[in-house]
Amino acid sequence: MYSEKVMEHFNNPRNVGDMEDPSGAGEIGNVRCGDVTKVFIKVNGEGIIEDVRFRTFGCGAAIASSSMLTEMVKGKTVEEALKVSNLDVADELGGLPKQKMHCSNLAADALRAAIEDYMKKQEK
Amino acid sequence: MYSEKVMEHFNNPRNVGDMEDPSGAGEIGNVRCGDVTKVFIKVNGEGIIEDVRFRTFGCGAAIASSSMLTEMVKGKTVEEALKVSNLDVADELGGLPKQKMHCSNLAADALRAAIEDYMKKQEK
Amino acid sequence: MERIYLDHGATTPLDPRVLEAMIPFLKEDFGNPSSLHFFGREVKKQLEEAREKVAGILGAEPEEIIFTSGGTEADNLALGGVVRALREKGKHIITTAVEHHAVLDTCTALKKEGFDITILPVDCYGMVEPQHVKEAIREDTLLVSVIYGNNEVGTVQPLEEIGQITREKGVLLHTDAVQTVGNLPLEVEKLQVDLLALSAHKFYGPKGAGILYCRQGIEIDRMLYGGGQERGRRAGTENVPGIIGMARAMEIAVEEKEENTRRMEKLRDKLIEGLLSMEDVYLNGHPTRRLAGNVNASFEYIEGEALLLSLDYKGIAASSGSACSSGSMEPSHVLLAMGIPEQTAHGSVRFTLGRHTTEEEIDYVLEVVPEAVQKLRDMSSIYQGKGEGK
Amino acid sequence: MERIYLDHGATTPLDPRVLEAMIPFLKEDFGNPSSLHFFGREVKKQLEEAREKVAGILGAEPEEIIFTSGGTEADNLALGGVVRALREKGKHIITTAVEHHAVLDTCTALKKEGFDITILPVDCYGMVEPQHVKEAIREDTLLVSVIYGNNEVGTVQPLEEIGQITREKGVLLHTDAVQTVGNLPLEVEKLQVDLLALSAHKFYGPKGAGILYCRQGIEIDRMLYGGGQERGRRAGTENVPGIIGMARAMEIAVEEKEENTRRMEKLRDKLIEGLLSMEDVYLNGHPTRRLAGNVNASFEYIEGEALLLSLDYKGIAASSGSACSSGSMEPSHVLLAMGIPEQTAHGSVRFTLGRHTTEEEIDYVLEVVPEAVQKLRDMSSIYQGKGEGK
Ligand SMILES: Cc1ncc(COP(=O)(O)O)c(C=O)c1O
Ligand SMILES: Cc1ncc(COP(=O)(O)O)c(C=O)c1O
Repeated sequence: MYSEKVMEHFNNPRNVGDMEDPSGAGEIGNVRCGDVTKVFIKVNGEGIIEDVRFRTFGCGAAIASSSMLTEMVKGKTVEEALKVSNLDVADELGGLPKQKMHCSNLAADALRAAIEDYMKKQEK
Repeated sequence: MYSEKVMEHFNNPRNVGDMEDPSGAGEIGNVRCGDVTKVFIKVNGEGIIEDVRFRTFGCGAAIASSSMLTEMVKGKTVEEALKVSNLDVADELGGLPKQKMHCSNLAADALRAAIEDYMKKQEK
Repeated sequence: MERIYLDHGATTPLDPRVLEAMIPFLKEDFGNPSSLHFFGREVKKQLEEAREKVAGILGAEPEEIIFTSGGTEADNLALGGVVRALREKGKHIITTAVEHHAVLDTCTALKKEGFDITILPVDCYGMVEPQHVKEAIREDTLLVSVIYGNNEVGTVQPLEEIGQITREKGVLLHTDAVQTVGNLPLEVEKLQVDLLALSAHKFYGPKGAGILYCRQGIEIDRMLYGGGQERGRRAGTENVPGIIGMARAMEIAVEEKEENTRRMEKLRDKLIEGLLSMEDVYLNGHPTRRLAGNVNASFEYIEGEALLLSLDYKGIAASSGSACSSGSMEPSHVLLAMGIPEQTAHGSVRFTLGRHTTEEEIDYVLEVVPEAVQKLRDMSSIYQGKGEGK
Repeated sequence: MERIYLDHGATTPLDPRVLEAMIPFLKEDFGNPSSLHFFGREVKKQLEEAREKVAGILGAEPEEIIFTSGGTEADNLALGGVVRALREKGKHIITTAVEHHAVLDTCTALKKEGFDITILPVDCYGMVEPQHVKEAIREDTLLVSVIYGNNEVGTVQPLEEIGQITREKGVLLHTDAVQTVGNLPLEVEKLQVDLLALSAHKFYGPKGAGILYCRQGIEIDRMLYGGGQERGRRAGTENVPGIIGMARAMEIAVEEKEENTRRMEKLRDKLIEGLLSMEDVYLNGHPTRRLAGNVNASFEYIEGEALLLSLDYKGIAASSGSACSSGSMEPSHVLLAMGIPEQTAHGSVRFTLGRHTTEEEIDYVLEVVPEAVQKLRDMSSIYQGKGEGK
């Protein structure tokens, strides 16, 4: 059902954990649906995502997508990171089963929320 | 499906054939139903069935029942022969499948018709 | 006693190569394809490969293949599933007088649910006239169902012509192709059909597995409710060994089609010729447009089951009418639809040849049948000796 | 990697003794049981012997046994067949919130046909209160359907008490007994049921065969139309090897019931105890009235499928919720019906032990699970470290 890449990310997830003083934090999902993803980013002066962390309550696809996403956006500018879509994540994972596509949405959505949080803080 | 006795009578039917100058003859069934049985009897002065013959167009059960019946009534008086029922024939054959019970009716019915024919002739 | 099996229309022996393909799934590969773990995933993969194999042979997409428990379920699902899903759009079904009971009796049941059924007549060979299909199609016609190769008399219907008509009229076409694998073309595009039913045990596959091809985009109501198997179109844990075996059997049947068909047709024609050389024996079905293994003959003055038993006694297995209804004394509805008188219909016997049928077997049959027929005729109340006629 | 199979609720490996019984029917005994000739008669005899064997185990008559393609078909036929046949007499069906989808989804379909469905609640152990059945029965109630041993949480229902109520009220009682063979009593008189569904592959028999027991005198509409098989109640050429294997599997399961049940219960209780010694882990289902092989636990803060994959990686095959619906992210309807919060329901995993499960395997599981759970919790967005709670 899952590709090898999905299983590899699931079994060895990258960038797991919390972050002290993140530049931005985002959370998407709710426990009743069995899916909650948190993403924290650290953005440097040039707008580049220097570090990113996630924590996920969810199924294999949700965890693997979160892990994959963090790898994809690390080192990118926030503008570039915003362009990474759910489909890009799924593609990079070698595809996801149809009924699991919604799980990969959470990661990108949580990242977007984290970036918005960062931007809001910038405005202040 | 059929008992050994049925198959034995089917493969080696007794008393097959026509009869010259029968004391009585009976025919039951019709070709459209796939079943026609003829029975001929020779009755002696004491009212005993001395000889009996049948010819049957029909399935295995119909042929075996006809054969069995002729054996059962040979040597009986016509009164005794009239008491032989379809069920008696089926029993003597070691039973018949439910959906084949109607086939065994033909033989006894044809015999009854032959006896009626004989009696009618006697009245004249 | 040596036994000769000439009832391949009823069922066929499992090909040893098919059994070999099934064995792993009767042993270590036992997982449930719905399971996410290793045991399930491995089996799921093989199941989907079997689906691709079947789809490939039909010239279809894997998503268009629904695995069922057999031909009966496939026919029932095709008819009931489609017309119930389309019930808002119409209520008329067209079929023929020579269908298998799996189609005819489903139509009878659908009639009780409020659907209208038109049953098309056939000619004396059991052929449907495409023009009749055209004329029968109404505004509210949902589906036409025509058997491909007839199980009793072997007649092959002009499916392509019928398919052209149904396509023009925008009506769906289902075919019961249960008897045709390894003998006739099966590509759905060539046949112009939208649904097609198969049964594994009729082509040297296992009993308990069947196929419904259902063209993409066709709405079909499920008949079995439960798990989400077969993309929600047929619930129940898949008969994995059966399906694997069925795909393998289909593959073999198609690979060896040309050779087997040629061989069987030759033997079939020899048997027909031999039987017709007897007095008062008629061939039922079309003389040339017929299944490679099918010989159906009527023997006047005798009843088919009686001949069957006589042949069985001599080691020859044949059938009278369709296997499923041979317990009853009803004359075959197929023969009657062809206009054959009841008496003659009662005297019909079907020999269906198979891959392994030999010329020696046919020779033996041709030796035994005339004796057996004569013995029964001599016993028959409606036979008056050779040449005397009815 | 050594693999440990703890998903016997999804399917079981075929017992080698069962395969041995099937082999002749996959080779020389290939005839169609409907055929009158030698090949058919031999097979028919064996088929009827299998029926007698099954009937004997259920304390039933052979005529009361309908062979089907599996548990799903048996459940569908029981519900649909009975209420459609009785539609003149009423329109009300009672079932429970913890049925398999084969029952629940059939009820949903029957609702669309105009039947009324009452779904009874269960307590926190998944038990139905017999009193609720009594109160739900109306003048127009036709059928009550209650699962015997639950496939997800293993809870065993008080069938006998329910049966007493339905008998008093003159209403039919169907039970889905698919999970119980080789574990619980099956005598229909003891259980006081009128219909009972089984599936061979759940008791070390082959996939593709099932049983519906249907008490004599009960009217039942067929669901599959075609030949006259199964006394007109289920058309289609019989899956002979499957049925033969199923009867043998049932025989073995019943013979070895005491011993297997005792062994499995011991291992089950060890596994439960070990899992419950972890923090924030709960047992789902009844602590004692449960199937011998069933362990269903909720692991807080993590999602069941993720745990499943982690265990699979370590060679342990388990399932989350029912096998059939484990592809979707819906929390189990059974757990929700028991009042378990959604978050907790999402974190449930089912281990189902089998005949061959060993103590070493359970020890290994108890070694692996805590590690896997901790790893996932450490990753979880809703877990704040040991003892910190939600
Ligand atoms: C033409 C045709 N359709 C359908 C069927 C039913 O197939 P099965 O008995 O395998 O369900 C048969 C077999 O008797 C058949 O010959
Ligand atoms: C309780 C219960 N009922 C019915 C079924 C359906 O059985 P099958 O998948 O063999 O048709 C299952 C199997 O998942 C089950 O566990």
